[in-house]
Amino acid sequence: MQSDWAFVVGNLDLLLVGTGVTVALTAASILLGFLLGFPAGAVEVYGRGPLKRAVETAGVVLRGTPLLVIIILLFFGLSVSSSAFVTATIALGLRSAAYQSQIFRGALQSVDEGQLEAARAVGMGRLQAIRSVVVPQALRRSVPGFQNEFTIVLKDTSIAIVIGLGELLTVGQNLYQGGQSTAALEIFLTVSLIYFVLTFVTNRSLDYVDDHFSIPGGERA
Amino acid sequence: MGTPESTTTGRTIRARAAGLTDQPLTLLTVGAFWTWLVVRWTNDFLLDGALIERNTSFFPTAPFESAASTLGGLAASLGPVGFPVGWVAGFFEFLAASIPYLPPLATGVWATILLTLLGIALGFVIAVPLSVARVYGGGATRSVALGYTELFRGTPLLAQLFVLYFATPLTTIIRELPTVGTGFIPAQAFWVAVIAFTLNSAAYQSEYIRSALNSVPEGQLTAARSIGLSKVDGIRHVVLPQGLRYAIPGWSNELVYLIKYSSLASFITVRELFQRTDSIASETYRYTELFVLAGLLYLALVISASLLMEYVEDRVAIPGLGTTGR
Amino acid sequence: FGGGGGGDDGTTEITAGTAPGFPPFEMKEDGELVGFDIDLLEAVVDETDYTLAGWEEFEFKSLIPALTNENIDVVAAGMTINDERDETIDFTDPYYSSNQAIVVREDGDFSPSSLSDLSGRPIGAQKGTTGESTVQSELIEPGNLDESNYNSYGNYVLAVEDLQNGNIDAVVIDEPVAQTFAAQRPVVIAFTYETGENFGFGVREGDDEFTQALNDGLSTVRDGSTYQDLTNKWFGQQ
Amino acid sequence: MSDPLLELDDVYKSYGEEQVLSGVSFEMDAGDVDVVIGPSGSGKSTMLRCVNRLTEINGGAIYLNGECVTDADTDVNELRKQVGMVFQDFNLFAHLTALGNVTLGLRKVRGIDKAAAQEQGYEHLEQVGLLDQADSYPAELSGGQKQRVGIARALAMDPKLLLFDEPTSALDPELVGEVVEVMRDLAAEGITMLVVSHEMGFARSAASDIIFLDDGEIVEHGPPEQLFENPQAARTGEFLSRLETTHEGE
Amino acid sequence: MSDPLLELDDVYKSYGEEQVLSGVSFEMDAGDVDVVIGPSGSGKSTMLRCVNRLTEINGGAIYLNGECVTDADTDVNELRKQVGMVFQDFNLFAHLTALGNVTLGLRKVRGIDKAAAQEQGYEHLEQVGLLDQADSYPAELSGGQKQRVGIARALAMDPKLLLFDEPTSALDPELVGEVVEVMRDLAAEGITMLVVSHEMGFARSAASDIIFLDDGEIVEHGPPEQLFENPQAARTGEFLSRLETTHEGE
Ligand SMILES: Nc1ncnc2c1ncn2[C@@H]1O[C@H](COP(=O)(O)OP(=O)(O)OP(=O)(O)O)[C@@H](O)[C@H]1O
Ligand SMILES: Nc1ncnc2c1ncn2[C@@H]1O[C@H](COP(=O)(O)OP(=O)(O)OP(=O)(O)O)[C@@H](O)[C@H]1O
Ligand SMILES: [Mg+2]
Ligand SMILES: [Mg+2]
Repeated sequence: MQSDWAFVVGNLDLLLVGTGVTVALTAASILLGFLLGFPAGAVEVYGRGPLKRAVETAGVVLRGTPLLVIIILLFFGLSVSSSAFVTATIALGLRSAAYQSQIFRGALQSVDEGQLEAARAVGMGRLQAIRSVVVPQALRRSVPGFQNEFTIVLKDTSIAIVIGLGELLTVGQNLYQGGQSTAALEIFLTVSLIYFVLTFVTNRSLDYVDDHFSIPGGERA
Repeated sequence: MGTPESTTTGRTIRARAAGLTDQPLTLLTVGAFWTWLVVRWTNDFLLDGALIERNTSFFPTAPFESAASTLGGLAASLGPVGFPVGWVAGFFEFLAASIPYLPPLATGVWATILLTLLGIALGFVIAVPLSVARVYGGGATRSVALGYTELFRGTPLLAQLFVLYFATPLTTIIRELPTVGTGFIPAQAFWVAVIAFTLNSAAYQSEYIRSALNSVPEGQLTAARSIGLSKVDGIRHVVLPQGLRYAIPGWSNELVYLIKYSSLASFITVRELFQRTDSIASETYRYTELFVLAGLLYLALVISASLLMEYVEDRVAIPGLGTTGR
Repeated sequence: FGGGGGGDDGTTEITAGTAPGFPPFEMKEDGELVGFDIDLLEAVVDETDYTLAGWEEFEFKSLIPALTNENIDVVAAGMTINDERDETIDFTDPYYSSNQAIVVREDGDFSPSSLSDLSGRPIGAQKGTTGESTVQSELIEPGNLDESNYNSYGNYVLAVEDLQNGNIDAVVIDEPVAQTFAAQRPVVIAFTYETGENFGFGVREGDDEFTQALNDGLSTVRDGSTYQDLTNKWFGQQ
Repeated sequence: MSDPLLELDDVYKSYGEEQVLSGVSFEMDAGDVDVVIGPSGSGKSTMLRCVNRLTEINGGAIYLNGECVTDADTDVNELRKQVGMVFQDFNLFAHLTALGNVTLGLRKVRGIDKAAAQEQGYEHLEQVGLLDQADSYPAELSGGQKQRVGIARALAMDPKLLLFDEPTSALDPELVGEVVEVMRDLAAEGITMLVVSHEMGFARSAASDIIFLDDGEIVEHGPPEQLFENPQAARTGEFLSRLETTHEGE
Repeated sequence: MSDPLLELDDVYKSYGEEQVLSGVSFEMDAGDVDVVIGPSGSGKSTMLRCVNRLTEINGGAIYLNGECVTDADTDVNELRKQVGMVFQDFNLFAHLTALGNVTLGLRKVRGIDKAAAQEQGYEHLEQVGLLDQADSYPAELSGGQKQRVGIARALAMDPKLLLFDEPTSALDPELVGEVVEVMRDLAAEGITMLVVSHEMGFARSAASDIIFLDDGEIVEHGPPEQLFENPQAARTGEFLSRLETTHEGE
């Protein structure tokens, strides 16, 4: 036991490198997911016709397909990029976009219709009304859903090993699979702790941001 | 956090997939899928291979192979304009290649379904008190519930599986229980996975239910108390029946997630759909066909779950309550 | 750029792929990729006109897709030459012969001496390895072992862990790997099963020039002292 | 002389720093209908909520039938069976039909079996003229109908005292009539009611007493004729005249 | 003779099968204050919404200042700058302060720079007596204050015509007075208003004309004295008497 923990501590630098990859991959994927997911959510609420249907269908397919299949198809099938990091970002980002679109769709829909109507009544165009009145309110309401999504993406980054990207969990597994040590349990606990700290710190920070931007006297944030 | 709007946020995959379920073709496909599964399971598990030998597909491959080669020839003879025919030929080729793998995958689907259903159902049993504790509990119960949720959401499911399977005596205990690992009752690894999914899913489900409970107007409990119901009874007879209905959409998402995350159980040797696919693929190297096939089976399960939840939602719908609104 | 190996001019760079976690063939030590395969391939490539640009790590099962997809040009991962794999990719000449070892608990009362003794016992192997194929072809297919008694693991370490926990009674793994474990853990090799299986480097189908170059390099290395040195280094002290 | 049905004795109530009720005392006999009026924030709702202990008081005491209900060891659920409450925004149980709303308390609180509870439920729905809507869900009812279900729900527990908190202010002008009518009928049947309301029509025709609450104190308390025609306190007259300007029908 | 400011000419409107407006025609001159009354569901809100094209009509035409506003090629945003609307349930922008609510239109629609917009914003808040609350968010305002912000928001766009849809029915009785006061002031300033409301006090004292709408048709249309004292149609008298019973102050 003693030496197993010592082994983990001795390899902490490696785990931290893996953590770096995990954090970078999560950040890039969440960002890509936001850049695609937010407009997609808006299209699902306010769009019509073929565009809306296309977005909805893409969403169902992306959400219904296991991430593993998406990532393998993108890397080995379509070969979108020779970089595993880029491919993993695209795969995680696309799938996250599909989920984020639903978070934002829900948030946009939860803004009272009267808000849009009142904005139109002062003479704003539809797009402008959505942008200046509905979106600022919806973004505040999407924080809880966004926290969930962040948690999920963070942990799903470990799937990137199928295309050779060694992030936190893989680095951890490599440690005990190297035959140097039997510290499998200790490694798993340490890796879990790192994930936990990442989740906890991020979600509390988001809570803080949420509080900071909450509307005085408004709904429970 | 967890205001009414996160309930609406929850209306996601299921609601969207419902768009697909309007189409009769989808219903037909799902119907065929389930007929095949049930016949397959009956044959393999109950009739001991009486209809057809285990591991032998119901469908012959020859017709598909010949269709594929005929169409392939046709596509070649059509030259550059033959590509649509070429696609069709490719499709038949895929079918011909997939058919032999269907029987073992059906067995994998059984484990996947069992794992998902047990995980979600048992998780629900824990999630309800957990969410009630979060919303109505005192300081201590609230912190315990919060700690539980953060712990199981903040650490990887893989690590939870690992710890339960390799680092606790669970397997030793479970494998001594009668009937475990005989017939269609899976072995200990499966039950450890059920425990892990239950504990993990309870954390996620409790969040969905919590935000639904929050969206029940406070006046409802006040009114319940004003006719003399105790707090617990008020929650039980007034708040929960409404909150759980609000929770259905978000909760359905969790069901869909669980179907897909059940594949992680392969890590501790559970022979569910993904494990079967993976092990056949590593033997035959037909990765593409097998993963596409598994993807389709997962999609069929997800759509079935959507249909089921849609039905449930309709059955328990009450005018003016919850999701039938905008 | 990792792909497109086997070019015409003599200095083409190639990328090798492996799957660490298979000691002593390939594993990570202090974050470094090390092992018999690693040293050997580097020695072999040194003898050719190619240069090794670097190593990519994959899951074992992703190696063949990565090779055919040109993410890598050669696989050095203790990969057994067999007919199924040969349909998809090509192999160099064998560079190592390994038999399967059947590993059991040191203090257990189960000490099989042949494959038929394994009937009715829960056993394990690593997914996608020769151990698994052996279990499939020698035990399950002839009906000597019920499929539900066979557990497939993502990695040997987990299989051995589960052996120690008592969930399985035996693990079928490559002999050198088994020796590593027997030295470290309370497990012993009950007997070895002669498969006569051979490890080869995997290369893309039709990449004949490159395959030839590797084969030439391999025989040069075997003829010199390098091969023996490496064997001593990685298998010697056990 | 018999005890009053309800007695508030120097009741104090504050929320944190804010003093909401400052020594409120009055009595009601069985069969009385008292109407509470007063500006927004004066503590009317708080006073009602103190009576059935939806909030706890900080000083003084409240007696129902001579028993102190504000003792810490009074069984609040027992108390609430005797004191029915009708809410401004109805608060009907959204997942239950009109009948379900009325019978829930009978079944879960009184433990009456389903059939008997339904029978009683129908009676109370009839009393408020809603037999036809027994199987409708709250969302399918108009505001006036919802409020009448709320009244039936309170009546079903056979309370000694009914509390109404602005039972008509969430209703369209046209629907107010419906509910006022039902309340007049209840008054005529001799049911004891404490009503927060600014429906002057109802107050004039049905109230035994009017209580004018301002800033947590009872400024004036007396029969409607006296209070409306001849208010004693300047503040009362001022408040009444402000109410009139906005509702100045014929 | 000069054109009327607003003219509805035989306007028809249906939702699917349901005919909501069946040939509504009337005119308003600049400076007029017309009050629309009528039972729930009679089409009052729908009529207002047709005027600023929050819904499209199915037949007839609406003219503002002699220009047809119901042509498909009329710029609706242009039209809405000229027609302000005050909503029953306020619909204030929840994420903006009172001042932000008033200035958003000025900045985004009129393109006025921030400082100038704020200056104008303060003026309009002063007009409704809310200068002190300029930095409060909607959730921090009372109902009456919210409604006054709604009015200031509409006024800020300097509209030719103000539409009010039951601007007081979501308010407490006492708060009604505040809002009615503001509307009376606007009427006195000569602002043209079309108001759906059952505030009889306001209708009597400020309306040029009363329009009684029933079942999508104008049953009666005339000055308040005539309509209240001497209604022509039986339906009007009946409706008015029903309104009175529930609001029978002195
Ligand atoms: N739960 C609470 N926490 C803190 N303050 C409260 C609470 N409930 C009421 N108050 C305060 O107590 C005072 C009296 O409130 P109450 O609701 O009793 O007034 P009211 O007379 O019913 O007014 P209205 O006519 O507007 O309903 C108000 O100033 C209010 O802000
Ligand atoms: N968007 C809509 N779709 C379908 N029907 C509608 C819609 N809006 C209103 N209606 C119907 O049109 C009719 C007139 O509604 P409207 O809101 O104009 O009535 P109103 O006179 O304003 O009533 P109230 O006094 O209750 O506000 C009603 O029968 C209503 O159900
Ligand atoms: Mg009140
Ligand atoms: Mg209306």
